[in-house]
Amino acid sequence: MKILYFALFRERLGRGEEDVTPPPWVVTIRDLIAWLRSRDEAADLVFEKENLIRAAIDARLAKLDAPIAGAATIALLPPMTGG
Amino acid sequence: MKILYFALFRERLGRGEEDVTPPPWVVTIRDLIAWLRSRDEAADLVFEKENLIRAAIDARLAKLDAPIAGAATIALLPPMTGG
Amino acid sequence: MLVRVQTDAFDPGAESNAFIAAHTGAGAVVTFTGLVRSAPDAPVESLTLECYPELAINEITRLATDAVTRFALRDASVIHRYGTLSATEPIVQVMTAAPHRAAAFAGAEFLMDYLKTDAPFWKQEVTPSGTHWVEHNAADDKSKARWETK
Amino acid sequence: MLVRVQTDAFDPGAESNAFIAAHTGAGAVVTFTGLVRSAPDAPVESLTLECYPELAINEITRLATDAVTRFALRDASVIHRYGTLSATEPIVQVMTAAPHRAAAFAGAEFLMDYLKTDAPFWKQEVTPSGTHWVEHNAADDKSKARWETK
Repeated sequence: MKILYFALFRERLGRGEEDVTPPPWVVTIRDLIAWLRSRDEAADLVFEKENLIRAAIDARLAKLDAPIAGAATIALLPPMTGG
Repeated sequence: MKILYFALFRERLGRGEEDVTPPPWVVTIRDLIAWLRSRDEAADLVFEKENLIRAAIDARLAKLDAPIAGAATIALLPPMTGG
Repeated sequence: MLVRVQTDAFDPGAESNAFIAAHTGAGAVVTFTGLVRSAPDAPVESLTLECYPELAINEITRLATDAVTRFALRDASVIHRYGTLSATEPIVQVMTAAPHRAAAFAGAEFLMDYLKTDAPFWKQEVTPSGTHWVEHNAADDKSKARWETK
Repeated sequence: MLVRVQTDAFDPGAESNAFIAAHTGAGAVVTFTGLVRSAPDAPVESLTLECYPELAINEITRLATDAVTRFALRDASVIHRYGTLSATEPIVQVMTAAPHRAAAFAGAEFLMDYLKTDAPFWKQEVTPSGTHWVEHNAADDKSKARWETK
């Protein structure tokens, strides 16, 4: 499974993407974030505030409680500032 | 004093303008309309419904109770349909 | 603030670009373009607009000045045609520039609402079933009234 | 329905004219153009937009489809740039066509409100005092929320 990081997340983590194999208890995006935080001090800080995280599964916006089973790509996004 | 008629008013009266010298009791645009109606059967019909008449004094919109003293040009206008 | 009342056709995109170029740094520009409407179920062959140009210039200038003050716009411009127009030709264009989008949108809507009721133009449609004056739309008075209660 | 997410510059007026030409008989066209804002008291040298293009295309297409249905638009189109833009360059353009002006205005405002919160772009400003990510504006969530209560 590939994870994409954008903007401030990408900058703070020092990477735009990574390939991961989460353990079986990781069912939703929220679980995935918890697992990423547990692995890595930088990620723990970057994803501290859940209300500042948006997510997409396979290039579709998704809620944090969405299941990730079968997903090829998960993106973790800071609040958007386009338009 | 010149009076201008537009659109449906112009068409129904068969003229776009006329020069008039109203009697002294004609103080406001409303008085002017009453006087015009009293003079002319076509005008009596055309200006029957006051809520369908808008007016301008010297190329500025004016209410029907506006005084016409000193005005060079009065315009009588049907409801507008521009934009 | 540009206010033009003219019989000549205008190029909507070229007018927008000139307006944008004159207000660099504004952030938000809204353009409304009103066109001669024609639908298969209500075909219009041509539209003739009668106008009282002197009054139109005065009133539109007053409305644009009001809009700039009321919504703190950088600028507002209005172009309105009269005379005979073919189906699909642009009739009117309103452009507003502001630091943020809400003001630019509100200014353009305000101007269109007031143009409908206060600008001295009268439309006459030529359709396959004949020529007739367009009736004043009571909904336009309602649209205008919403600005008066704010 | 045209949705474009691109690094190339675009010509706002030419895009409006193409949109208008494609929707003859529509009556009302609204164009919103968002530009890189720069003011003497808040100068911006350049703006870099990061983007997730695949998600942007999907989300904007969904939003434009929603807008067309919700406001019975003839059509809606969105062009959004990313990459590095100079001060005063156009960033985004939204165009809506409808039989009447109220729908065209509402559709364009709806699209801009949702683009601000749901389209995956992130702005980074270069100013004389340094480079910084633009903070998400809470007012944008409020602007979006008004459509959800209707």
